[in-house]
Amino acid sequence: MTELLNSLGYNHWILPVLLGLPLAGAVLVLVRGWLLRPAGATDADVMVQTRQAALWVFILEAVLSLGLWWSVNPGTAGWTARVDWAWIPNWGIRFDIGVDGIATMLILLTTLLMPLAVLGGWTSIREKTAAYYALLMVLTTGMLGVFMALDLVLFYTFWELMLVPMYLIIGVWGGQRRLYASMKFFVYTMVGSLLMLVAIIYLGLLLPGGNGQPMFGYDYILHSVHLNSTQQLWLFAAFALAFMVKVPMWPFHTWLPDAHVEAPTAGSVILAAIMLKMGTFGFIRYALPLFPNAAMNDSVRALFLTLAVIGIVYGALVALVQPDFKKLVAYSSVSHLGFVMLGLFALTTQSVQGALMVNLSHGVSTGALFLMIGMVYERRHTRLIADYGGIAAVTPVFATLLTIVCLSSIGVPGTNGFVGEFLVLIGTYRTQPVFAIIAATAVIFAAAYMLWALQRIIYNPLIKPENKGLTDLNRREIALLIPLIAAIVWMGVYPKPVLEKTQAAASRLVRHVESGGNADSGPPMEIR
Amino acid sequence: MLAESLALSAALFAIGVVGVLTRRNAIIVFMCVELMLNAVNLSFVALSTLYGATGQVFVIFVMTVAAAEAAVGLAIIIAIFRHKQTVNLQNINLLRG
Amino acid sequence: MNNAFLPLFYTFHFYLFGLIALASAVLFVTRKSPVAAAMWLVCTMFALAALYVMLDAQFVGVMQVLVYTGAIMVVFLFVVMLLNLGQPGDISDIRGKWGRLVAGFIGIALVAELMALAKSPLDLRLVVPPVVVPPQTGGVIAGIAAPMFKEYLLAFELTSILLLAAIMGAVVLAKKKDAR
Amino acid sequence: MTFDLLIPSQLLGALTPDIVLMVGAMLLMLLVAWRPESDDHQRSVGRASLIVLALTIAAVLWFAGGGFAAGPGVIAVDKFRWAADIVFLLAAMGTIALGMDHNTRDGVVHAESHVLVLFATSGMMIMAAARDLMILFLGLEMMSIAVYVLAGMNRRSERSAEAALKYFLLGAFATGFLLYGIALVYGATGATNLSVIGQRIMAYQLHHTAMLLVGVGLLLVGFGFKVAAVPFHMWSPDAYEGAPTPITAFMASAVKAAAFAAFFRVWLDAFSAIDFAWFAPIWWLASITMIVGNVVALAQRNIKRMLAYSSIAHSGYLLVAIEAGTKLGAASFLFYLLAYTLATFGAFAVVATLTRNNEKGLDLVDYEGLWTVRPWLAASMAVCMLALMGFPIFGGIGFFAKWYLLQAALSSENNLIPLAVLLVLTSVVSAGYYLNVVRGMFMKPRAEGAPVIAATGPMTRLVLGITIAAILILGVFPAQLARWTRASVPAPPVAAATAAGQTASR
Repeated sequence: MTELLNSLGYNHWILPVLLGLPLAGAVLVLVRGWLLRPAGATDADVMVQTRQAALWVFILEAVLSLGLWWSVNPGTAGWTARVDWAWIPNWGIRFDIGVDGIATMLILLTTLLMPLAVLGGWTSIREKTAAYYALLMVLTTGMLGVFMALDLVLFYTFWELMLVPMYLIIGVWGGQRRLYASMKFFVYTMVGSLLMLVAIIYLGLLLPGGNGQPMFGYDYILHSVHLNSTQQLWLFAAFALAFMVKVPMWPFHTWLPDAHVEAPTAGSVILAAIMLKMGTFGFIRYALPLFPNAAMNDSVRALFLTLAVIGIVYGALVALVQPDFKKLVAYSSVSHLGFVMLGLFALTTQSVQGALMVNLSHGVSTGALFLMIGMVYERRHTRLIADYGGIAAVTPVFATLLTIVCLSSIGVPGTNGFVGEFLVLIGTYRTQPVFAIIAATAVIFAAAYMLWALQRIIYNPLIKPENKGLTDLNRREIALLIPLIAAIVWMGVYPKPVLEKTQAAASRLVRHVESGGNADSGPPMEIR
Repeated sequence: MLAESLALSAALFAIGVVGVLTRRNAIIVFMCVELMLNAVNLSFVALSTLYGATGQVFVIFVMTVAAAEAAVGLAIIIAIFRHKQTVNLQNINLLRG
Repeated sequence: MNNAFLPLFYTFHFYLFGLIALASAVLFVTRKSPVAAAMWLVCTMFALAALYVMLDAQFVGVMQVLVYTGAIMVVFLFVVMLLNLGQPGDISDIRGKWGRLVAGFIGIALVAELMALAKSPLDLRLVVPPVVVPPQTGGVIAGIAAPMFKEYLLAFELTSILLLAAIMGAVVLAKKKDAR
Repeated sequence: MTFDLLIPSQLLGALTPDIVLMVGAMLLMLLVAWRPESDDHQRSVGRASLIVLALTIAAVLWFAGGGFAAGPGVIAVDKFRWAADIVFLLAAMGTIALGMDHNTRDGVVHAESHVLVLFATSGMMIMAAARDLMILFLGLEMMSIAVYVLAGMNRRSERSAEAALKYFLLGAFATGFLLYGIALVYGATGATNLSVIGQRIMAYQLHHTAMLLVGVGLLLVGFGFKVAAVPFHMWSPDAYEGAPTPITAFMASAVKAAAFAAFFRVWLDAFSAIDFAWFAPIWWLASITMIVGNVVALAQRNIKRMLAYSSIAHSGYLLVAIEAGTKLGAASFLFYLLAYTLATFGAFAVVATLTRNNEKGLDLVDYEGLWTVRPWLAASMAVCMLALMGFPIFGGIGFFAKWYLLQAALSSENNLIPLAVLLVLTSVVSAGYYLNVVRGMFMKPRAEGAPVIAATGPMTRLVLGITIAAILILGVFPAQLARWTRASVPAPPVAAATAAGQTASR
């Protein structure tokens, strides 16, 4: 496989193509559905055409991206598929993209989830469809760009690029309180990221390159900029704020339940499964390695570990009392992402790998949960747990699949959720036993809220007459859930390949941070 | 006499400023602006005893500008009078602020 | 200032006209009636013209009388008459207490700041060397004409464009309302 | 080549683009009077004005391309001037194009407005060129007087007349301060030429002369009024609201740009030696302007007033560039000026399309659900809002403008980090009102009694299309523009040291 890809020059074109394809798709959809709309075409015609076009674009994207799996060499930690073009030479900004094992996994998660997200909103989006699918595609470019960028300004550009499509998706196609939720989402994210912008510029100016111009290349800043501890603390704070909002860590999480609940199905799926990963990815790629002294500072570390544990427990407890199933899942995300942060700041190879694993499995299982909520919501137009009950009798397939997904979200052994959380707890216990123990108790809460919800939705006796007429999942819905179920089982039973691919990058991160940024373990610096 | 002239000019300028800030009649406000310009002219003339006739040239330019402003300003005042039958700024409050 | 013969006479008149200018300026801003205010402003301008003459700027003094009092203020009075604004209106045209307080404060601050300058030109003479005025051959006006048509030729030409634009603007604005 | 500005013919040569515009404006004055008022006539004068402006742009580009410089004298011949000229001329072209449609739609037939825009623009070009406070003053007045009239151009509208009156009175008041400042600076240094002032401050150690400092203070107040910095901003919301919308666009873009260009040159050329005196005042001016502009904009319900306060806030951002005071500051200043001009212009172009007779269609409520009826206008407005907010990609060039500004602020020797952070935080506040428009347009339904929107005029479409395309394209490929602005910093006169001392003072 590797030879085949090499013979195609896969690594040389794949990343720009992955970024460009959705953009081209967006233009196509807009032109077809809006600009050059054939005379006499009704909204319904446009809907059918655009959603098919969008689906094909995303499937093509997913197929193309699969090759990345083989392009990551398990042994080495450097950038693969690197493309480095000049963008704004005067300002030292380059269009520099590349991936390592960590980014590859997240990119694959994104590209594979996007077709499913489109299928999830297949019939529920009926208005302004052209714009909707165009925005989804632009959003995809933004998300992939964040994972690929190796230039800080480019990273920032993609980071903000995601914001507008998501804002509009929530605000235009969202639920009742969509205006409030979208605004909150936007402002929270923006407050964090603008301070990061100041920090990025400051970093770039610290050690200007050859002719007095700033440099924003990631490798360059990682290896050539030496910061004293005060600078590190301030810059770390600016970066960390942006990422903490996105993760979201307690107490910056309040935008998340609103945004998740109000967003349409595809929006919730993308938000939970992919966009939340940007925050943790930001810590892994930027905040930790760039400012190792600040990150290793005892009080900073204690602060983050505490916040992570608070997030884990708080998210689980609040989820326990939610009457709205979507909100319950949203709060469970706060809890799960707490595990990721715990693993990252515990900073052992095991815990970091666990964190990466939780990242991925949370993407899969929460994505599946939101898709399934969307499916019943379309039938019953309610998300309140109390409105359901006993629907296993009328919708056996749905009930079975929901059970599997819930179990994976709880982290039952044999599902993907277990592997990650277990690794995090084991890894954390070695350096931070107290935090590990507190976090472990939260796993029990997780079982409690999920199982209780599950019971109230599908297993209690079927008494509500409205629920008797529920139809089971149709073929499209089953088809779109099967890959997710497969991933849940595969990652739970045989996680080795995934762990292998990320191991080198994870251990490099740990060595780099522990040595205060001096270990010569980073990716090879390119001399240009 | 230079110092005295500059002091007088400063005083006249300040009177003009206070006038602009306290009066509400558009024409009188405008006349206060003219007083400010006159004060500046006095400074220029006084300074011309120090630096030569260039200061006086400036005065000529300022006068030209004042004349042009007067033409336009009074035309504007006439235009607003047509609408409102008054030139009192108190009554001219369609626009807030 | 070749006033060696009559320093006292000169000084007396300088202060006299200065006081007239100041007093009529104060009277000008305090008058209610626009006509009275305009007349006091004219008085200030005349006093200034006299001061210009005493400061060896005879040409500017003449222009002051011709342009300011003779043209600009006449136009002001013309507009006042045209709009029949001779009488003070029903509504007070002086701002309220707060407005006056703020204005007074700004005014005092300005005066204090600007008065502080009055001292400085005395030191200034020592700092920036005064320009030695070459003996004039063409009378008073030649001294002004030289910079105006050499160094400030561009400024002079610009004033013509400025006046052109102003005339056009004034005509456009003062025309009758457009018919609907 | 190098122009010797003391020779009239060479001075004329150095002013070629300005003369093209002035002569064109005068010829068009004749053309206006040639035929009775009618809509056709108005449009043909407009087209002729566009041609004159295009010729001027050609001349400016030709000069900018050649390696021209100038000796000491009253005007500068440098890239800064040409870059600023391009901004003014583009804004003027947009204004006239918008004005043609606006006049047609509201039935205002006079063609004079186009010519007055030309006169105002030539005043701006003089301001950008001026290296002498007196020339600067005359350029400023040429611009101001024409714009006073333009603000009151709609003779049927009471608001228009009021806007003209307020703008005029405050403008004349500001002129008084500016002029007194010039007089005092002249008194302290014996010169009005910017580079000579700078040299004399150094040569005679005038740093702490009271007269100079007070003069600089008064100049600062005067410029503060002209660029609408808080607390000298109170005229601008009223003037912006009342003026005919194309003129508002002109005021918010070109007029402000011109005032800033002159401000920048004066401060950099003449007063860089006494930065200790103005550093703190401008620091405060910038921060108060950013805070007040952005916070008050949040409370506005009228779109023109909102944009007016937003433009006040942007004055605050531009003051940061002046505060940086470096070559990088100049480059970022020009870059920002262009970005801001494009975005503001685009926004006002949309507003002009939706306005009826300067009165209807100005509330934010009237923009709700715009997407459902006029998707292109809504999308254009959204781009402009995001650009003003400084958002990457969707806001196009707006992001890089802010980015460059921050870069200049952070790399300045003076400690501007707090100012940069404040800039960023106030930008977050600005999201509140910019996004409010976007939210209204895209996420709310069209109200029942919302005004019916007339067809967008052909010229407006063209202007909007070009503006939005420029914002977006430059937002992805800003490299060339960055290079140009970097090269376009104010340059000192050639061989200034030898001759300037004697010539410029008299």
